[in-house]
Amino acid sequence: MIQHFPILSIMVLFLGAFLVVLVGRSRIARTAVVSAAVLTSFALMVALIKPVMIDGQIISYWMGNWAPVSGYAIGIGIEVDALSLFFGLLVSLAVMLSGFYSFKYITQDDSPDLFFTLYLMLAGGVMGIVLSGDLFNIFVMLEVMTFAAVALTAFRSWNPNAREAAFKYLVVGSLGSTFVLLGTALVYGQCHTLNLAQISGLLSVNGINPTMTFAFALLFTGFGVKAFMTPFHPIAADAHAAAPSSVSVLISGVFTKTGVYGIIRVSYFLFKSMGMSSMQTGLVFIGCVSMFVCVTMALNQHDFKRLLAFHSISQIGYILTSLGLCSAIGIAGGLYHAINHTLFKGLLFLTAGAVLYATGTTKLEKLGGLARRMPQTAALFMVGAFSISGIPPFNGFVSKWMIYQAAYEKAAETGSIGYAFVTVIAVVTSVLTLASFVKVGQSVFFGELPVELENVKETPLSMRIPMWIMAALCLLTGVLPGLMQQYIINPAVRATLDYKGYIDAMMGEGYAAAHLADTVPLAEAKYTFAGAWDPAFWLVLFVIVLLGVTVAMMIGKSGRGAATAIADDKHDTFFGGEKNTFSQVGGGDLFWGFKYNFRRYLNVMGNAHSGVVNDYVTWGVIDLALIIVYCFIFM
Amino acid sequence: MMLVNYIGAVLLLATGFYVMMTKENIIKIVIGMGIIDYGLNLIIVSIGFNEGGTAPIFTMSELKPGMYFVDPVPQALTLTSIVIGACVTAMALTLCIKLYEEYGTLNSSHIRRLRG
Amino acid sequence: MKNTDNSDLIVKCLADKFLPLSLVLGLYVILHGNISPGGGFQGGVLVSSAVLLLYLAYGYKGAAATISGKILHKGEAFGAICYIVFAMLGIFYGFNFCRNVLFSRGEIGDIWSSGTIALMNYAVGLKVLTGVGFLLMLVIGLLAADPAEKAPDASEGGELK
Amino acid sequence: MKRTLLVVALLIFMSAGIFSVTYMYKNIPITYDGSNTDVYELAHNPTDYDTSDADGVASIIVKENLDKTRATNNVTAIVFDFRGYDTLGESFILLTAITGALVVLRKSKKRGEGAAKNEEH
Repeated sequence: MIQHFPILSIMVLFLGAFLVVLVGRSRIARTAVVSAAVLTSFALMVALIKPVMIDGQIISYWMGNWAPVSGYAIGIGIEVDALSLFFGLLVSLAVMLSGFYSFKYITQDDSPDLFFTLYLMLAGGVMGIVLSGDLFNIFVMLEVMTFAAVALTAFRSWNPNAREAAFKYLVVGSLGSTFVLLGTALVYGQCHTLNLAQISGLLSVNGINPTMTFAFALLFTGFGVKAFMTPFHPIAADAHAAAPSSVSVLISGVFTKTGVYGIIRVSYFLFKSMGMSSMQTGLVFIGCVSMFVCVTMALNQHDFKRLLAFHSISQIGYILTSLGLCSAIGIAGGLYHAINHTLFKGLLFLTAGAVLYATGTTKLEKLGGLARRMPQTAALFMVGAFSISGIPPFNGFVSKWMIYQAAYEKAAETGSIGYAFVTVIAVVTSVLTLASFVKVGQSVFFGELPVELENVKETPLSMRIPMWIMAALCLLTGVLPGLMQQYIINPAVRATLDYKGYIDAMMGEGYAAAHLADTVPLAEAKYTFAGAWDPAFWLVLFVIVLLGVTVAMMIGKSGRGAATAIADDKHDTFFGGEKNTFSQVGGGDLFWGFKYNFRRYLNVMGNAHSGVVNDYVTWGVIDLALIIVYCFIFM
Repeated sequence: MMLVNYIGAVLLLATGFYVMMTKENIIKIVIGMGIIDYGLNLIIVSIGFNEGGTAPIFTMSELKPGMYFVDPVPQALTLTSIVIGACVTAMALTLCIKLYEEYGTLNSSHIRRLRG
Repeated sequence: MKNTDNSDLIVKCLADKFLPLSLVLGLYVILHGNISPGGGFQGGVLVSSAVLLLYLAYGYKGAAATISGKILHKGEAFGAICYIVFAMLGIFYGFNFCRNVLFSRGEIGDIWSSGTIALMNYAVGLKVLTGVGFLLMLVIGLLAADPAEKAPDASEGGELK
Repeated sequence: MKRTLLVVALLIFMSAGIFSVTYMYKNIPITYDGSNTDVYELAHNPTDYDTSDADGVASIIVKENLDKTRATNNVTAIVFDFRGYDTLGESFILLTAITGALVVLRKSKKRGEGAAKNEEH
């Protein structure tokens, strides 16, 4: 019975999508269908934790019972190992929470039935990718996902930018699909099969020839487009800003994860290129560039959601960097950061959606002082901002610490100054992230309340509940890293590093031993932590600081301080709604000095993000050419 | 024989990339995406081609001893890929219609509200 | 584009003659998809070309009077559900998803020789003929629309007030 | 500058691509060597046909097709049976694209409440 769970958790989403079309306008029926679909999908994924994560079972499932004959996989296989299940859990969790959020959120738009059809199609496509065991099937599901994401980007007919963003997204996204399909075709030409496990076995027997190097570069770049790695990030920013917020959650938390998943599968599993130090350097370089470029771009933004979008890619840069380090702690840190990224980024996008829902704008200049009007949203935003900036005891701290440690250990191990520099870049990026969230907080939730926003109300309860759940998960994954590592992260790390079980489960016992005889594991799946980082201490410290702030606040209010300082607007800061009389610089312009000193760099980057779709395609093809050259030289 | 097809497919792909990179008319960009699709379909079918093979259909009356088929798998993949290409074109053209309505131009260098 | 409504007698007559032919040809290709070249996709596209013929002869109004876009959209979802259900028959029969059950009836070359392959073929045929037909309806609606009232058909499937 | 980079990138893509496909043509055996699979024999005796020296999925699919699915058209058998799941995905793509076209082409509408629209950048 259990082997049917993965396919059912994919199909239930698609069935839900079609049933939404059939039930049409009935709101209750639609809500019931969507809730049933996302809940069933999540429940089926959770039910797989016990056998796959804890017992180490690998579920292989052949469509139509077409098991391999004479050592060739003739059918399409679905295979769920710990890595696939890790991403599957992530996807279904984000889809479920964001789906519940959208029931109320989408009432501001027309045709919600079309919205939920596309929403479930997007979710089903992503689930199809992460659970699939067939290269061409991954391409097909990638296209389902891309189309649904493009259509959802264009969904807001009242947003004048939506069609433009969708068109750019479609053009650049189809560029990525082209790369993936061309790579798939070349791999088929070499291996005469499309099954991932068998390709992995045959490629290590045949070795890497020029055709396969080319195919690797294509597949890597193609999945990189889906992960929005650096030259492809402008479309992500456009799409996030134009799409409804609950879709932004999916695009940032789920869509990009398929790219990360694809990169892991291609470079760790199919081509096993991660063993080479040159490829590690390449991936780390791409990650660092993504991380740094996007965080500096984010500092310069004036739109809440666009800023969040750039941060999203910046965090993807963290994930790619730590995956490129190719040590056990690096992979663990990357996967941990992937789950945290989905949680805190989802939370931040949902708060942005709440602000948009309540006020109708996401322009930083037009917002302000919302903390008094929307206290819960402000608190949730603080949680998300603390998490993404890596402030203990929230989850970003744990994974970022692991990434720093991995980079530092790599530097110590290889003795190269470059990896030490990577650690520095990671820390600097984290600081800049915090800086730009200070700016967002100052200009959206604190500061002076504009007159137009006097009547703003807190968002409805049905929108707040998913946000609170995400915030609670942010705290829980930060406080209980041991539990997470034991049950979720470590099995996935083991599955990434030791894939022989995957191949055997797919192709029959002994296939891996026959084909991968002399392949050594890339690294041992064991790691220890450095430093005093027990999260319980941090939680206690956090609570103490929180208490201290509260006490100071109460003392200040009790009037004892009134003798020395007259209570006026000047002392009213940081709780929202205060006047701007005493601050010379508005929240949106908080880092004017930084911007001025880096104006050359920011100008260059601003010109590069020209908004012309030809330019984005050009950057993409140049990036592909660079990766091809790099692979041909070093692989 | 097949080498010509392979190289032709690569050239088609490069042509498509060139069109997408340089042409400012968004309809031409969509045409470039179409050219890329044709290149992809050509290379997939060519990978499956087999000198002297016949269509992979078991028509009993026409089969002769010693006959063999071309590879049917890439043909099936091509069918899927053609439909996907048609869907890309349909979607992109609908977006072009809307963009023309909203911006009054098809020039991609004027469709750039989102930048920086 | 505007004067397609009062179109030529010759076009009308030819469309009247060719419409049944294209329908029959398309349905033949769908129904024989599992034993001859072609299949659900190709046949579905052939059938949906009927929409274009109707449009050529009678204009958008004639086509919209004959064919309801809403029903086409729902028919497409219905076809997709049928496909999934036929694929799930495998699970009900104790095998895996997408398993071809009910095969091994009849000789090779008969219509019923290939079990659920044929059923899936028909489901895809239904899905494609409705889907592509709906897409064509959308596009010809766009062509026929006056600048004053744009795309009247777009409200057919959506929930517009 | 951009022009030069563009041309260089295209040249790199073309040369790497042509080099790769030439290598594939010369050194990698073609997918499905027909001489190994005599379909006439296979068509008359499907159950006993030997596939132990298969050189790709295709030869096994051709044999298994006649043996198990009994569809005469191999491509249809692959599309609907061996790789039926892909066809399922393909029809999903069609539905997604059509729904997407409907979403894009529908009449634009003002936002429900909160008059401010998303302004120009």
